[in-house]
Amino acid sequence: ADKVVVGVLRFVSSGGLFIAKERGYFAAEGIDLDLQFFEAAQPIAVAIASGDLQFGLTALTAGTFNLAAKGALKVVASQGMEKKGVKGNALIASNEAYAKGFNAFEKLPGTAIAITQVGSSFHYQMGQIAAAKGFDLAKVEMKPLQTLPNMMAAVKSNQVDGALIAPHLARGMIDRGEAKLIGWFSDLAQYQFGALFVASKVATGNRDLTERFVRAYQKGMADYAAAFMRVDGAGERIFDDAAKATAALVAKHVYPSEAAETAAPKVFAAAVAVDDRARVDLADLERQVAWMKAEKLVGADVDAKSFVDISFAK
Amino acid sequence: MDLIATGLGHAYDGLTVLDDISLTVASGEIVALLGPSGCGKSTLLRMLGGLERPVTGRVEMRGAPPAASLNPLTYVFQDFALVPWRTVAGNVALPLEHHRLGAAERARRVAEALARVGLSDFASAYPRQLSGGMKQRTAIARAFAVEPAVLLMDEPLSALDAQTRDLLIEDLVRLWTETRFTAVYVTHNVAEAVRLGHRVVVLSRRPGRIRAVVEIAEPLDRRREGSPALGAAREQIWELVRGEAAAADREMVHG
Amino acid sequence: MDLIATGLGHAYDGLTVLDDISLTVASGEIVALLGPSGCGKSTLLRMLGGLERPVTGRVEMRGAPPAASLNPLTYVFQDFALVPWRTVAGNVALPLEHHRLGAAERARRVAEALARVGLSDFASAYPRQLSGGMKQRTAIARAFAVEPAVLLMDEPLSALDAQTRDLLIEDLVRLWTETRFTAVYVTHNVAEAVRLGHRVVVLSRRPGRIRAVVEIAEPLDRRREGSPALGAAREQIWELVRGEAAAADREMVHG
Amino acid sequence: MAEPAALPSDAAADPARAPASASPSGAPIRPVPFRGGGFAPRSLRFGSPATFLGLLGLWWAATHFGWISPLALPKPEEVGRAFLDLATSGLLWQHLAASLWRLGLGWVIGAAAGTVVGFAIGLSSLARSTALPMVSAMFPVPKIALLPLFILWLGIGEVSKVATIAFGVFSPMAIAAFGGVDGVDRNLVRMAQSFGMPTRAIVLKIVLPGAMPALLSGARISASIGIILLTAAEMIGARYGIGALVLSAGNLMATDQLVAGVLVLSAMGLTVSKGIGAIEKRVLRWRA
Amino acid sequence: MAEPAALPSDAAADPARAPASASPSGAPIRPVPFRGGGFAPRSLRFGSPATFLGLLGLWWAATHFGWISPLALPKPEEVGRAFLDLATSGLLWQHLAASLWRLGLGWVIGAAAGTVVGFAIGLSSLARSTALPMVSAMFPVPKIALLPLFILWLGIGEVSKVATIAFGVFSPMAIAAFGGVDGVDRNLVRMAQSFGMPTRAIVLKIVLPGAMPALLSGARISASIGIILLTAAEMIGARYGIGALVLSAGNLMATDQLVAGVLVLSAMGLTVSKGIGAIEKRVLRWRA
Ligand SMILES: Nc1ncnc2c1ncn2[C@@H]1O[C@H](COP(=O)(O)OP(=O)(O)OP(=O)(O)O)[C@@H](O)[C@H]1O
Ligand SMILES: Nc1ncnc2c1ncn2[C@@H]1O[C@H](COP(=O)(O)OP(=O)(O)OP(=O)(O)O)[C@@H](O)[C@H]1O
Ligand SMILES: [Mg+2]
Ligand SMILES: [Mg+2]
Repeated sequence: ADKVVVGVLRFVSSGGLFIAKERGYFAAEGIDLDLQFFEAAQPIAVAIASGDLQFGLTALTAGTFNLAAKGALKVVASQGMEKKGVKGNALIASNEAYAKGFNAFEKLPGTAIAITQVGSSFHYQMGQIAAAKGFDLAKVEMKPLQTLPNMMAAVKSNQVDGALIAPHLARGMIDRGEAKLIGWFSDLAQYQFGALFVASKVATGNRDLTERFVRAYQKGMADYAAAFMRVDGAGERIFDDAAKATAALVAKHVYPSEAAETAAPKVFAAAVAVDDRARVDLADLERQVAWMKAEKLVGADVDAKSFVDISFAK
Repeated sequence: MDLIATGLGHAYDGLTVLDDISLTVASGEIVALLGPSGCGKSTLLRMLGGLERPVTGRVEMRGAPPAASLNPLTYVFQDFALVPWRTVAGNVALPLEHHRLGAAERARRVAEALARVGLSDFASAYPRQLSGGMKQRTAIARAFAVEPAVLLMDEPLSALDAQTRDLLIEDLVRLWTETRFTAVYVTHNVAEAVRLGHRVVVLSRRPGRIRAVVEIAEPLDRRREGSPALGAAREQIWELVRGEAAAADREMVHG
Repeated sequence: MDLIATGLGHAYDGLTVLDDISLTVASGEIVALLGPSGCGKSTLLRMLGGLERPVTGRVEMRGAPPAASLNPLTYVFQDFALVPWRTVAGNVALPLEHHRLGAAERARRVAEALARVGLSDFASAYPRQLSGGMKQRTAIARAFAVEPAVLLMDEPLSALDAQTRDLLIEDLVRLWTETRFTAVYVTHNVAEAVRLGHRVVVLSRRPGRIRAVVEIAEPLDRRREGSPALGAAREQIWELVRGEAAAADREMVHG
Repeated sequence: MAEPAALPSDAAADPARAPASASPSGAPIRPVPFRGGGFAPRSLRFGSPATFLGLLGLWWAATHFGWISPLALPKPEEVGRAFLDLATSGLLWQHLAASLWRLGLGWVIGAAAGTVVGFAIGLSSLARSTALPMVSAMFPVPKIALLPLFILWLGIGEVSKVATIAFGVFSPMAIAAFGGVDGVDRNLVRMAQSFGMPTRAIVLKIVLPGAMPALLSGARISASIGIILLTAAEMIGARYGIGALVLSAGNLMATDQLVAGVLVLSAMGLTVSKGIGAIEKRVLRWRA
Repeated sequence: MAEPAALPSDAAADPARAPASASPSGAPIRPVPFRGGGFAPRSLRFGSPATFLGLLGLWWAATHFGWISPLALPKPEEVGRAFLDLATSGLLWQHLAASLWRLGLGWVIGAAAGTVVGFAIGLSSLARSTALPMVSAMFPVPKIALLPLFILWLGIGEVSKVATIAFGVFSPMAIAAFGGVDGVDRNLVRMAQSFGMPTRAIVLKIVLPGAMPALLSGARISASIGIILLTAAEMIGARYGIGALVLSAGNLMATDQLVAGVLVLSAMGLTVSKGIGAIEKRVLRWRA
């Protein structure tokens, strides 16, 4: 079997990969998969560029675009996405700001909003919100706080007016009364925020391996979609035993020190939308690159077409 | 003002250094303290000046110090103890600064003290620019600036070379003739003790005890190299210290 | 082996320190170099020993050094220059270690040198545990261990107190009587020069020039405190150095 | 010799003796006041355990009486429990082993390189003119900022982690070694030269031991810096390591684990410092 | 007095003079070999600019001839362009102003606190027994690890940034001050006491100036550490600041900006070091 190292974060959005590994889809393709966990998205892309990893599953950020544009890595499949009807990232307001009238997307100008990092997917999403609501993004003060817990802490203690944050965290805070919901990003726009990257050397030099890898990954993503994306009449997702079993597989990697009973519901709650065949939306990526170019977050010579290869995931 | 020590003794961590020293320094008198290295001369001087608490015995002053005296018991240290970041004048001014003197009075005292030791031209020199003799003269000027009642001098000349030392001894004799200061003069140089002391107190090897007190009647300003009285005293003292010195020199310093 | 200096001169950054020094040190002779502080005595000694390159003139050796000599020109430093992290024996062994000697021969030399200065019992003491006299004796033992042809001694006793110094002078006289070593002995102590020198070379104040050479015929081991020949030489030299010393002492060190 | 020689004027034992010019014996007598002492602080025997116990008490009180919100600081017993969990699950030892290995290797490499470069700076004009400005320029460069470059150059494996530590240790060690060499008594060097000792022997037998105190104090500082950098180094793809533990605890806002990890790091620092103290005592036995 | 006195044996000027026991005058004459010198390196005049130019050349060659992949290290001219872009857009000055302000304030607070605590440790047994172990325990604590706690305690505003720097500067400064006070010549203190100087005056006039060299070298080191911590401090919610610039350049993988920012930090370090050197020259004029 081919030994393959893949870099990944302990996020539910990487669930497709975990399911594929647990259900032996990779083994079936003759791949001996070694998961290498990271604390942040960025180093995964860097590690692919440096040759430590052959594959990586991580967010699309200005940093990864810049790296990809230098020819070191290629995007061959998609990961999570924001999709109408599935609750993804949420804009929340701190209680204090909410009380002062920050209660809608339109009130964003003049506020200070926590994001993780400059050029991150949160940053891009703020740009999309600005575009959808027709205000100038420069009127929002972006506070890069590096990590999601930092963002939560800042909102809780009213040090920022609000934050764009992952759905399960947003729900928890709202339930505990630590923040107020402004709205879901997926109500405004749709986009792919993560992808499967592969080192250029592997994609071109070992096309066969890449194809087998993507095939296995696609199977996992299909299982993911089947387990977590089914909705009932009211538009609420269905959490049945099958979903629970799949969630338990994902939970093994996302919450390694927790029991399946408590972790599985958390996984289900945090599940984001995916494309069930992990296809890449090239037009979407081109839009992302264009916006980042305009914000001077990526170089003028970056072109999505040069690093996206849609021939693997069809 | 007289300085009176009674039954003084001292020990460091159980090591007895001095034992039962009783001594009176009369006003206007120079007492030379002579003894081998490590016999406790410095310790004794520190106790006399209140810098060290005696383990046994006591040190007292009899009579009032002169009114002008800012610091009745004043040291002159072996290593000069000049503050390297102050000029000569700054060093002399240092012990005056915490007294309520007018700036003019302070300047006057500094200038006078420097003039007395012939360093007026070097008032703004830093210690590192001075020769050893000049450094020691600065230290002496500093001591005189506070108008001491008793000068406590701990081997004040031992860091200097022989010629310079000779010159400074003459300076000290001249100063004593002018001002009749009182002093305890620690040394382990027999010639120096005999040249400067009205009385020479000879201490034994550690633990230091008074082995003998030699009185030298000849007036300070009339003492000469070859004089027979001095020669006799020197011989007598030399005999007393010689054996002790040889033994002390062969001792290993533990610790 | 003789040491011959011809027309030596030296300057530091344009400051002339020594001027036209010509001097021959014959085998078995002790030449005392006397002069006020800063006149260039140490500089001259360094040039004699090849530690400083003369600006003018040259230094040469005539005749072969004894075969057993590991280091023909050997220093004894004023500050002892003992390596503090080595014991007494280790310090004496230091200059032997880079020569091809057997371990036994090295140990023999160390033991012999220590015995010669009476420090055999202190072989494993560290320098900090020694008195000043013992430190200097260690340094002398180290110098003798390499069987020097010429000893270059830079004020070897000036860091010691008077009594200890006296004891070491006697040691040196005894050693010379036994081994007849050759030496240049720098000092600014007239008594020392007169006690130890076959000839005393008196240097002037900076820039150092030879002012006079005084030859003392009396054999070293017969010289006594009161002897008239010594007294005359001392008086004569004292006259020569006195004025210079006073002037040198009043000089400020610039830099 | 032990008895005082009977000399004509041996009257010092009589405190009442009053020479001609002395003050009248009826004058008032005052003791000489004590004005010395002080300026020689000592470490009290139980000072440091007492301090730590006191701090612990304060911490306990602050968290139990609500002076500090439980969000801002976990209770001591929570931290203790987190620590015990780590210790009993064996995770602590895995973390510790991984960190100690990285720290040890990185420190040895960085300290060795720093010492060599520091010696070169201290001994050669060429090195002083070239390496010294480089070392000074490198010192203030933040190692976390270079992490992306380190990953590109050295990958995400142990190499980049060890390199981060080595790089951070290098500058302070080089500066300490250079200062130590500069401080070696040049008289000793001249002495060695006067005995015709070859340069190699002078460097090994005079300069190296002479610079040893400075090297040891450099080791002390650079070990602290190495421990600080452990966290930075373990930001990248480290599964085990105290730094990784602390980081992930921070990410999860598990303040009990976070504080436990920080205390472990601090204890590591104190241990290393004690260890160097012991080495100092042995190696610098010749001092005081 | 300038002429040599005519004395009977004034024959030293005659090198051929040969006393009885001397070697035969026909014996071979050899010059005394020179064996001194060395061990006194100096900074060559153009050493440091030459080094930096040499490094620049190497960098240029490495990136232009493909010895290093463009991914791993940008070309010098790219870095230059990034720097110029920053400078001409005025962003550089905004970043620099923000950082200098934080650094200055944090350093002053940390250094002042460290100096005071260091003096206390150096002067009082109580402080030595309590504060010294605390300072030693605090030194190796990684400040980045504490960032989450700092946010909770002090928020994401300027306070937590300044505190991070101050906290990091505190320990090395305290240790330097303590060492400086410990190193003050106790003889000078005894001298001051012997003149009856009050303790306050002794601390101000003897201990403080005596510890000044150590304080200045502590300032040098702690300024470097402060600059290193700038990046850690600006990880959180900083829009401007060289550290924030470097971090976001790292996030964007804009290696040209990253290297430009790192060079700015390094230049800051060199500038501060030069500045302290100038202060040293003035304040320590009394030395050598
Ligand atoms: N602070 C101290 N702590 C412990 N022992 C001390 C202290 N000061 C001096 N001693 C010891 O006490 C003894 C006497 O010391 P002291 O300095 O009084 O002698 P001294 O006669 O002045 O010697 P010297 O001629 O060398 O100056 C010595 O053995 C010394 O080692
Ligand atoms: N390395 C040096 N660089 C510059 N000047 C020096 C150096 N060494 C000595 N000097 C100067 O040269 C002069 C002579 O110095 P030297 O040490 O030879 O005198 P000395 O006669 O040995 O004095 P002392 O009796 O004080 O030892 C002095 O003015 C001294 O300041
Ligand atoms: Mg003494
Ligand atoms: Mg000299």
